[in-house]
Amino acid sequence: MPGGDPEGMVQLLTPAGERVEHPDYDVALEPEELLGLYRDLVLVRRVDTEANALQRQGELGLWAGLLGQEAAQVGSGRALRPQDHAFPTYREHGVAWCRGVDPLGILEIFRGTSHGGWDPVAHRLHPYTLVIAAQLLPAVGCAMGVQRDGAVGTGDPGRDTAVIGYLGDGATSQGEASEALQWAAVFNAPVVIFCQNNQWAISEPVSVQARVPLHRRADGVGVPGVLVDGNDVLACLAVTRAALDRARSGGGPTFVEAYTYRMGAHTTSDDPTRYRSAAEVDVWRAKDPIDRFRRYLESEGLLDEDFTTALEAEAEQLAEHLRAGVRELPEPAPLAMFDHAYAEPHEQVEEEREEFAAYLASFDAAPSGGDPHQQPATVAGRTR
Amino acid sequence: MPGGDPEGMVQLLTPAGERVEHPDYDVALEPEELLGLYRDLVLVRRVDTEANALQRQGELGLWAGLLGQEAAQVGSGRALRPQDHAFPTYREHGVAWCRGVDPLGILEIFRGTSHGGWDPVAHRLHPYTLVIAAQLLPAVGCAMGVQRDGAVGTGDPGRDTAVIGYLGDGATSQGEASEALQWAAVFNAPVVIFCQNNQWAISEPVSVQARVPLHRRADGVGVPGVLVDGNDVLACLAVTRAALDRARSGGGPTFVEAYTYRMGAHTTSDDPTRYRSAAEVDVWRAKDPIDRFRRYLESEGLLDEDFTTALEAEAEQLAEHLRAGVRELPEPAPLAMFDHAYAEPHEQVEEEREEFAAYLASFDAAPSGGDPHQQPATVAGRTR
Amino acid sequence: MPNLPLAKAINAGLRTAMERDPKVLLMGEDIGRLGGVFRVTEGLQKDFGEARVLDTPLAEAGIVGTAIGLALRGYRPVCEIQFNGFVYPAFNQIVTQLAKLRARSQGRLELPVVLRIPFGGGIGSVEHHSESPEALFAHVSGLRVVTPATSADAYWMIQQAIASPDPVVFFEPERRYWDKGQVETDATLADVAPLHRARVVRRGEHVTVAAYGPTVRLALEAAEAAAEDGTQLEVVDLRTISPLDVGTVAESVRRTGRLVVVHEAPTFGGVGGELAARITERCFYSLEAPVLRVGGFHLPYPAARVEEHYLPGVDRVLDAVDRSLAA
Amino acid sequence: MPNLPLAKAINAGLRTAMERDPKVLLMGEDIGRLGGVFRVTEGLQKDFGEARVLDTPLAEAGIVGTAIGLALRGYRPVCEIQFNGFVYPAFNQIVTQLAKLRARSQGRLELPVVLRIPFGGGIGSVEHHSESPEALFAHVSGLRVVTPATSADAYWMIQQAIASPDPVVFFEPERRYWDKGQVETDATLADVAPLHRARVVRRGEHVTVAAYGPTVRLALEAAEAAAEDGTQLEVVDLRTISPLDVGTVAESVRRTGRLVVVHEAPTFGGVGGELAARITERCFYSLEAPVLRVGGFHLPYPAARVEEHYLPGVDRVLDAVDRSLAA
Ligand SMILES: Cc1ncc(C[n+]2csc(CCOP(=O)(O)OP(=O)(O)O)c2C)c(N)n1
Ligand SMILES: Cc1ncc(C[n+]2csc(CCOP(=O)(O)OP(=O)(O)O)c2C)c(N)n1
Ligand SMILES: [Mg+2]
Ligand SMILES: [Mg+2]
Repeated sequence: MPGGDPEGMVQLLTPAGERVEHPDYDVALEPEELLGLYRDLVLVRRVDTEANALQRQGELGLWAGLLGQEAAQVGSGRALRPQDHAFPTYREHGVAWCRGVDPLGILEIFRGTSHGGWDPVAHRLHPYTLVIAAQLLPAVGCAMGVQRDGAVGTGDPGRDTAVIGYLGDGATSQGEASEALQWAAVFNAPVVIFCQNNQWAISEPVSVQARVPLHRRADGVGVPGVLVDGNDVLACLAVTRAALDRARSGGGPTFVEAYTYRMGAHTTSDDPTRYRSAAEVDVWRAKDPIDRFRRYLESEGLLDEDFTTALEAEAEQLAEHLRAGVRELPEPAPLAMFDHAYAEPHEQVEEEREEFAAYLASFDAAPSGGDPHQQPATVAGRTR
Repeated sequence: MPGGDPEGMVQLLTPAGERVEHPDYDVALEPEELLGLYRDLVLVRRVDTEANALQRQGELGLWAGLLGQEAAQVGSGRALRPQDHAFPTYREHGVAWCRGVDPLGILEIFRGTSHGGWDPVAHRLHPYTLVIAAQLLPAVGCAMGVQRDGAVGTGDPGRDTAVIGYLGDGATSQGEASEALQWAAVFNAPVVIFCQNNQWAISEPVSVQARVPLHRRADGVGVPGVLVDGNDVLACLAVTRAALDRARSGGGPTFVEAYTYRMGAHTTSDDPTRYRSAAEVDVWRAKDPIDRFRRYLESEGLLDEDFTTALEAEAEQLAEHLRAGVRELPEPAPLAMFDHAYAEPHEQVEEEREEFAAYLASFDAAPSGGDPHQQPATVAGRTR
Repeated sequence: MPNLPLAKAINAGLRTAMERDPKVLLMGEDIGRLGGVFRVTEGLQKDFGEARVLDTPLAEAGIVGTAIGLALRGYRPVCEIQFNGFVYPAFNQIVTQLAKLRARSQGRLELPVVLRIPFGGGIGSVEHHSESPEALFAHVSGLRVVTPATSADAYWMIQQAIASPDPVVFFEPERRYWDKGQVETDATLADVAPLHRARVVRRGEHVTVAAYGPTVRLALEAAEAAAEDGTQLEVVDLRTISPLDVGTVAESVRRTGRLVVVHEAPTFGGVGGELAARITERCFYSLEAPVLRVGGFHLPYPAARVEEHYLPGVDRVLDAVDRSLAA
Repeated sequence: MPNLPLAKAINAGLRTAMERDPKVLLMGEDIGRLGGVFRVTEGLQKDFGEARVLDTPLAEAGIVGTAIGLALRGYRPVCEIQFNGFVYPAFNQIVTQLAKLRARSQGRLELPVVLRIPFGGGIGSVEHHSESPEALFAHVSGLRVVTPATSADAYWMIQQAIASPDPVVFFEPERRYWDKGQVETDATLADVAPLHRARVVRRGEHVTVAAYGPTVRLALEAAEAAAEDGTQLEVVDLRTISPLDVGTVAESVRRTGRLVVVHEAPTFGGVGGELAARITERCFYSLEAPVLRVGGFHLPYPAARVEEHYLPGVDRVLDAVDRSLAA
């Protein structure tokens, strides 16, 4: 039942912001680390708010929001070390943030100027993958590469490497998701499969995907499955960190189910009022990941006005960066699309490039007899 | 470890033929039913022996043997009612036997005269599927159809219907196998997924596919998983019957792992000495499904000489039927291949049929100037 | 005779088919409560219930695989693949099972399954939402492949596809979903044009332009523009891709002597090459110019802001017409 | 200069590539201990270890998907798909990930993955073992598709494929695995013919016959037979399907004026249509006859005892040659 807390869920912070103990998981963070997490949460939510606004203003064709999932993403994202690799879906803006990606690079996708505006090698953040679950086998393969490089179990914290692959609750139904788990198990790959169960796959509740809690899938292939409160940034950090440490030390894969909620629409093309109740959303609003963490920080006396004012200013600056930046994202040059399908020339592509270049040039040359006929209007932004 | 008995395996007959009790499973069979099972076991093994011989004589291009798996197939096959549907792999000759299929229909496939020589509607035995695991989602869909027909849970034993889908240990690694299990769970479909873990997928031991026992996969999606001694025909019958009854009554799906062994080669193209030891095969020979059942029947005083002599004669007759029949299997007429790709005419197929018919006729017409040039020799039977 | 957007015409066609035959089922992701991301199945779950309009787990192999099983049990499943680029997880079931089971069983099994796939670009969408993979299905024997270009065809062709005893891949042109057209709903399935016939939708004497799905309107727009310069294009809406109605195109080409084929799919290995080869074989002595093709480039579908350059537009069609006339 | 069967030539090529570059890995079903069902990888696990020659779980999506990840981490995986008909579970990874990741990342990611697929018929095998699905891969941008016809090409082309920074689908002609041929192993990769060039393997003035993989020997046999009747066929071994080396064929057709394309894949939607369309476009005024195609029929691959009728044989090639000459 969406809303009720499931059994056995790791929690370190209650929705009221009370710090609780867990027998297996803990995090001991310095005040500045705690404030750092808070900053991440606030800023990634601000990215989301701003992107939604930009979509409404027509600057983006589409936006897939993360509202409500900030803790799962920041908690897991901050558990990564620089040398680790992350394989996101299309919604991990918070993870991208933790990997040092300028959110403008993400906006490129949703504005339609590119399929992804960051360097996946430099950031060790794979391109967003829209085909659900398709990033997981590559994540496992990458982890198998890490193994072959001897970058597991050396004890050197700067060397030992893990991989994290993200997926949604709906994506667990894809056969490839099962294969990924199984390959991870069979090869004992240093990988964490991190599932954000946000209760919905567009209009389908998680009960359409499975009859039992998702993390149980891991048992079936002999991989530890952990259920964590996805709205609790400390629990997400603790659980993911433990899973990554296990992977890096050669202990093998872990499946994490972060129990959370998609507070907004699936994307800006979606209308969630068609399939779910306001009451359900209210239940989850009371578990908001940022509210609870703020209450905790307040109760610890860590949030002072200087900090919140500075953070507010930083968020405003970030928003302005996006507003200004999105309009300045370079429009793709028509001929640029020919550049990257292949590393080495491909006869047909080169021929098409030349023909198309000549065709485009024929308009510049403005031959007698006229302008190019108009393109039919496109109906932009109607779909996800 | 291939050879050792795994924990929790349902067994009603020890390898020595001793009848043992199990808290959850039992079968009470009349003497003629027991003898019927024995007859099945002996005859399907005879089919296998004969088919291997026919392959060596060049009458078949290939043969995929069932030696060692007779009990799993006859036990599960005899648990089916006439109205049930079975979806086999390419090795379920014993199941086909239980569905009333003339083994010659199977030989057609391995002789290369057709892709399957039985009526899948009349026998409720789906065509053999060579793409591993690909028959399972159709099996689940068929079960969903049964549900929609209201042929589940009526209490009428002639009406309530179940579906059984077979797969091998290797096939459990396919994403589609996982999807089938999951759909069965989500839709509570009246289906039994029956896995013959014969320890090998061609040259790969089951440890390449999974790190934990295969039946545990079912737990992951909330389906009961049962491990049964696949060399014990009574246990296979009892477990499958219970699972099918559960399905027919509306109780939902079950996953059965029948723990058995492929005593022969993967197919006649395979050479198992390249990848496994004679000692391993010996361990399993001691658990032979027919030997143990014969010992049991003998200890019960059920096997008399009249019966065994008659059975021997019947087996000999069956062998003769195959030997004679295989040579008489009609060679496919060249133009017949155009008949069944589509139910209704397809312009390109019809055009090709006509052109090819005219082309063939041109040889009959023996135009002046010569015979058709010879076809290049084909290298038959080198692959599986 | 209602005036319906193409998406609503399919909806109406599905409704009629479901009313006529209780064995018709709809399956797919988000097709029930939501009515599909394009709202093509809107209202159908409400009216026909969850047993006949199934929201499925997110697994395309599962959708097609279970549809096969349902068909074997006597149902006529209509599967929605949410977007073109998401059909590949089902490719194994489609190619090795759905397409081949009839032949494999020597005609004893019947597979009346319809796969509805929204396809084509021009809607400013993200990756995998705007592709045109029809050639991959046309090459697979056992499948039929069709695509409507108008609301009337959409209404009738979906019903014909459902009535077909063979599996049919039904490509729906995304950017025409909102185009309106008159639909004669009073006819019967037997009255209307057969599923596997192309149709001449505009007469002209100079160059034949063959198109299908989303490019039919484009071809007609090109014909309008060309007419202003005195060039009369004959436009053929292919409607069916497998089988391909070569005869209707050949008949036209014998008159015009020239053919331009237009589709959004990449030209390289696309349906246009097959049509060009067949027409050249049949009309070798009538052709005044080689068959020319206008299509997508041999590139992954690009980002939305450049798709207008990737997709054939009116100008590229006219350019090909000019080249054909100049040959 | 050893005389090697084609399968052994690939084995030798793999060995050389693995010796040269420690990042080269082999992955597949039964490729380790068993050496593959065709023994192409025989002995390699023994010599290079289990970390470099992996027996994988039976999941083709898994093989290709993890190969992608390994490539991202700097490896050069060579995946064996056991038989042509079993590639479809991997189709999603191939089409949506392997082929597109470079473009999606604007060239920042490199995917040097090779998929080895035994293809074609004529070996008397069961379903799914004898198909020729190359057209499905050729239509997918981002992939390269090649096929050797001889031992020498097999040895060098597999090494070139492995050296390619792009994903390469490497089709191996099953029924030529046992054909022997001289292999010049002393040359270097830079010396030998480029991967993406066709080759004229027999000179002739009357009709050009283009073939690839298993049909090259067939075309040569047809040329022998035709020569007895005084007809000189020029045989082109295409070698590369994507890209297609149209120039080499066009150069030949400009001399002969006639072209017959031969492949085992179904003609409808096959590679021959694409070549026919391009050659007709380039050589319109040189062609004396329409390009003719000889291929499989638009049918699921039939049972073994009828495959000789399904497959193009010498007679069907000669029949097409006659029709071309008669046009
Ligand atoms: C293979 C595939 N099928 C369908 C889709 C269309 N689609 C996009 S997102 C989505 C829902 C995914 O739900 P979930 O995995 O729970 O992730 P969430 O969007 O909730 O983060 C669907 C069906 C897709 N992207 N890929
Ligand atoms: C999708 C697919 N990949 C590969 C093959 C080739 N192949 C045929 S049988 C087999 C082994 C199957 O092993 P298992 O599932 O254990 O069944 P068994 O043969 O042992 O009965 C393989 C790899 C196939 N048939 N289908
Ligand atoms: Mg979700
Ligand atoms: Mg096995």
